[in-house]
Amino acid sequence: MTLNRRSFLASTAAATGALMMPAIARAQDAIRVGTVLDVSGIFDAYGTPMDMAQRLAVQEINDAGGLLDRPVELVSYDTQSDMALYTQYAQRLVRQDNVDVVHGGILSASREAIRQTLRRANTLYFYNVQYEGGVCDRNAFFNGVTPAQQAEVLVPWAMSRSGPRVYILAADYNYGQITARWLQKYIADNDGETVGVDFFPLDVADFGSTIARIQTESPDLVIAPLVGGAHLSFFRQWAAAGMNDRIPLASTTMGVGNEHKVLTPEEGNGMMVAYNYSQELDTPLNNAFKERWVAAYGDTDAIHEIAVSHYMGLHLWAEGVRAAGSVDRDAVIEAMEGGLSVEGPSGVMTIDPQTHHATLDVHLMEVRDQKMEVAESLSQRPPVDTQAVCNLTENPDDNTQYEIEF
Amino acid sequence: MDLAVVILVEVLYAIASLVLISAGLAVVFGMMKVINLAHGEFMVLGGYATITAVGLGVNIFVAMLIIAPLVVGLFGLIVERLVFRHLYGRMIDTMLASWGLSLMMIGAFKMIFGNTTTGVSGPIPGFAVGNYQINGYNFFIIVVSVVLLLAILAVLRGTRAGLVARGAMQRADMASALGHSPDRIYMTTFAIGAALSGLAGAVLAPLVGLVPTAGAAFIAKAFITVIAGGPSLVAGLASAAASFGLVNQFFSFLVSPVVGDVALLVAAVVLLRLMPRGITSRFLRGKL
Amino acid sequence: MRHGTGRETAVIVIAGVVLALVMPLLIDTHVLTLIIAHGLLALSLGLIWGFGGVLCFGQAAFFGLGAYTFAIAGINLGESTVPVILAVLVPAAFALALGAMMFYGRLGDVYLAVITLVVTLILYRWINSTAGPDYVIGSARLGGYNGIPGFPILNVPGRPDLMIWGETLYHVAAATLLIVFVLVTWLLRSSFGRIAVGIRENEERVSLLGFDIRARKTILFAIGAAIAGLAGALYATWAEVVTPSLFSLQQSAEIIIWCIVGGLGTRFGPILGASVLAYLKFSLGQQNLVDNMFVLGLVLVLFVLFLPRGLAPELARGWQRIAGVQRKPARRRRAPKAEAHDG
Amino acid sequence: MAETVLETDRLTMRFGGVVAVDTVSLTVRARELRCLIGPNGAGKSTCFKCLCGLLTPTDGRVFLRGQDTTGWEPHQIAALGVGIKMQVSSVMDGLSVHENIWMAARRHCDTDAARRKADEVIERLRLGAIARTALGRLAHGERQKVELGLVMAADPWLVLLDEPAAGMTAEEVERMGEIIREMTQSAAVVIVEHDMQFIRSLASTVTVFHRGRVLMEDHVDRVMADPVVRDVYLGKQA
Repeated sequence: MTLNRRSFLASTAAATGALMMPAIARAQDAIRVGTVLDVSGIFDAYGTPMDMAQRLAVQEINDAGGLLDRPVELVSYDTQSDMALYTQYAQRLVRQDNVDVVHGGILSASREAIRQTLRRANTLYFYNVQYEGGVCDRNAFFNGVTPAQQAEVLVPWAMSRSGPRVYILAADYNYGQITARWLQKYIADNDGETVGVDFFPLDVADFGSTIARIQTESPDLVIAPLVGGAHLSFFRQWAAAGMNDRIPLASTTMGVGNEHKVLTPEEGNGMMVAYNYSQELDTPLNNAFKERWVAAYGDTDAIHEIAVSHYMGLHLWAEGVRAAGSVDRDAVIEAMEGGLSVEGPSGVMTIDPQTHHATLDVHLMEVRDQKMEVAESLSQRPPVDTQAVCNLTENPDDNTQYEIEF
Repeated sequence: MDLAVVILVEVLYAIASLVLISAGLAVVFGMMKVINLAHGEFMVLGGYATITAVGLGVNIFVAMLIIAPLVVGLFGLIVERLVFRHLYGRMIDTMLASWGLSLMMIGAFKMIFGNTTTGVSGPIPGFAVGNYQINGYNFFIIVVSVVLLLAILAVLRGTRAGLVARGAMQRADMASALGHSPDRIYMTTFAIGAALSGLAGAVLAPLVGLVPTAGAAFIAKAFITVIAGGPSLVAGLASAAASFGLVNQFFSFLVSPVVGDVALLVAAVVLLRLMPRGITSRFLRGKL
Repeated sequence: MRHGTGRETAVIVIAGVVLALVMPLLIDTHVLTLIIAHGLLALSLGLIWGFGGVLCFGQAAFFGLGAYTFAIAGINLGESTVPVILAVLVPAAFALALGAMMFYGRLGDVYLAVITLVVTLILYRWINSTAGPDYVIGSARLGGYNGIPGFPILNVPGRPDLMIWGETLYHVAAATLLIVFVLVTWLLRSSFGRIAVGIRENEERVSLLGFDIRARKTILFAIGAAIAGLAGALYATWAEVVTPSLFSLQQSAEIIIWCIVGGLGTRFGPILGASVLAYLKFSLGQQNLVDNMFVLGLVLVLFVLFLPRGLAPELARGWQRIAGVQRKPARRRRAPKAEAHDG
Repeated sequence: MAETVLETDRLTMRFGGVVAVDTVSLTVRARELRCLIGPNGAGKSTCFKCLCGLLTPTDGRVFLRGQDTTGWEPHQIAALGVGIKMQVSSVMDGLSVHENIWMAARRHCDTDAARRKADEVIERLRLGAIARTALGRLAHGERQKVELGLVMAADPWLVLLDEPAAGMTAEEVERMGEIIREMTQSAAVVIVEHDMQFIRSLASTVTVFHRGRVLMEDHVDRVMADPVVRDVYLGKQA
């Protein structure tokens, strides 16, 4: 069979041969971790460091003797920033590669594309990226910050440093849409006023008319959950118009893909963000992590928050397997639901049994000279937004993404 | 009042950027009746040339206005010799080959420059109009595109090369009748078109983040502008850019940039349905 | 002639069934199903471009429309039979309207390309900006950039509980392609098909013979769209998600490349092109050595330069040399005629 | 007198400021053979294009068998039973002779009848040897002949030919004359022509165009003898 396939496409065999080999040909006893990440395409700034992080994590697990005395093997696919490829590769992971768990997905769109496929195939799924919250699915675990952990503290902090009138610019897909609604809620909760909301498809790169429109409303603060490479031009055009000296900016996404290192200090300085991780965190665990990263990749340039949360996600799962003594889906879920917790570069992360989301630290930060300076740290924030709508202990068959309603 | 000025500047900027985006394509299409679908990637190449040059310490204006057009013009010359000269007279094949080239260039950009958004910062500070801040770079783009149009006009009107070019635009055999080999005219035209694309990409680079796939956003707009402009090069370019720029900005301000883009596209369909051979086939006939 | 058609149909059916049974030994059926959906899509453009001379830069629009219709109708109806029919009819109706607008407007080749490209872009832009909660059709959220996941996949007609997927889906897909292929063969053998080829060869002459080329081109365009829509439905049930990228220019470009590589003016060529390139793309997606766009682009340039008639005619010629069969020479792809001078 | 099959009423065609056809009124009767002649730019070809629907006249009307066809599409006019051949040879290059002629016949009869009709036309035009050859491979004269075949296969009652003899050998021209005379057994034939030799051999009624207007209309022999015609047209040729 392998031979046939090779002769069918001899030219690509060298590159793809290994992937075509039937499962039996590989190490019998390896535990197989499947991942789907955008390592190329417009979201590769997010995906490539995540890919580096997962390799580091797997290497660490194997160096420590593997899991249950078995080595861990990574089966990774590059989804090329194409949402259609996610289901394609997810199906391949469960049908052909027979992986024990799937980690991955970056944009919320990609998560929703594969979550159902994995649920149907009874394959455990970890989504390790900050997102808009509200997904209630016993087959899946989430360790990224959600609006109640991030926006709830970012909004009052940013408003206290600017003023009550806020303009929102969001990416036009489920993340941006839902996050914008959360932002509006928190603005209202803090006696502020939302003076405008605009949504931008991910390929919009010309914000000239938008910048003029914002000025007609003269807000005190602009919050911009913009996503991807094209949206980066907003920050650049904003600075080019001289706006960064006039109206402060906050964002729930800026910097996740190391955007603050692409922008010049003049363009980026003063932007307010809130994340679970900053390279500037001076903790022994973070310093050790950065050392291991440097040993593997030379420098720390690529590290960003979702790379770290992806790394943490893998360790969370590994801890779950150790606790369960098995890679069996139900056994691992039960073990994880026992309030499992790990400590890593971004602090302590504990699984909330009710929602399968994580309780974690959040840091309020300001961009300064291409770095994220921590202004204030808030420890162990639970995912209260999802807790309000989702209870997997009572309703284990739930399979919805709840959206905030006004 | 201040807002009116701001909007006027944005509208002029939109028109100017359409002129810039389309000029290279228009020259090649006008002279050779070839649609170069790699035009967008030529622009991106211009952008990368600028960023690389600035990274090497070159003054940004030198990089944008001199280095980028030279690099892309040279590149155009090479691919014309390697690929397109074998395909003249086979219009659809030329289009397809240029499409292939565009895909190759995207792939090459990814392999060379990576897929991360890069860019340079605008060299001109923003300034205030009453209570509003405007991106000062907008004016630079408006100036560049006006100069560009005037330059094309001057070359077509005032030089011997322009005369030959006008002849070739009317009829392909006219140029050879004037004693010029069409082969050389095509080669030169293609290189000049490529250089103009490179210039456009370079000048827009500080405004728009550059990714390998950024060309796709340009080619569609350029394509539409050139076709809707019709047979006259300068008049067509200016009139089509003005119509679309106006429609685009009107809806961008009124609703959102996305609706502005869609309105531009709808306007193109309506316009081509009403004037199937472009604006200058009905108005401004016989102008350059 | 009728007799000949019957024999040809028999040959196609036998060859198709054999191929459908042999291929799973070489390639996984999951991948094969995708290749079939792409093959069907390639056939749709191969029909209107290769035989009708209509170069549509937006065939992906009909593909996407079919896929979205299937998904949206499926969510609203809870089964898949009516959605499949709608996935064929909606793109066809859309093409009928668009085609009538273009062909009755006497638009030339380049202008046709622009309009189809622009319409595709409009659809793409629009569908891409429907992420908000207000964009619903019945009970289906359009979802914007996210697309629509979780719609009912193909089921046995009348039995929404009996899903068709995996191996079975492959067999259904293969049968669909075979049936469409036979129908296309019959269409091309019919007077309508032969006159369509005449229109490709010389539009003005055919119109001077008394045939309404505008109506005929519009109908052919709609038939192509119907096939593309069916391919869209097949793709949707396979991928279990539909996203705006189905409408993208990239997708349209790929369809055109499939036709060029496979060979225009043949029925089998575009399917062959789609199979080879779809498989290549799928394989290239799993390595990081060479960028797959680069490879696709290189393939296109090389084919235009050195093999402009595509693979199928060359393979046929090779076969003839081996078998010593004498057949009509394959035709070269025609460059479009100079546009009629306007007054 | 035979029925009128073609009539124009003050047909006028302007391009910008130029009047290419100026109030031309023509009448052609059934089975008549009529030549339209005149120097270059006299308006005969423009008039021809107005007749077959390729141009819509600015003013005036065209009637075919009493039906007002002004502004009709070419295919609608052809569908009435009008056979048209343009000046530049226009055939379906990629298709064989038989396929070309079959298509012409297919408009008014079913597939099988069209095939028989094509066989018959090929026989009449003595094209049997090349019936399966693609038009793109044929010589100019043969292509012209096939184009006549396209006209014949449609069983027309009116035939419009634009310079049918252009670029043919003397032998071919002679054969062309025979075919045209044969056509007049069942149809009126209107020919736009330059070649005086050919027109003389056809011995028909001639309409002379000059500066968009009809200068004279009479039998070819009398037209040739007319001093005015000689002056504006033949004089320059000689």
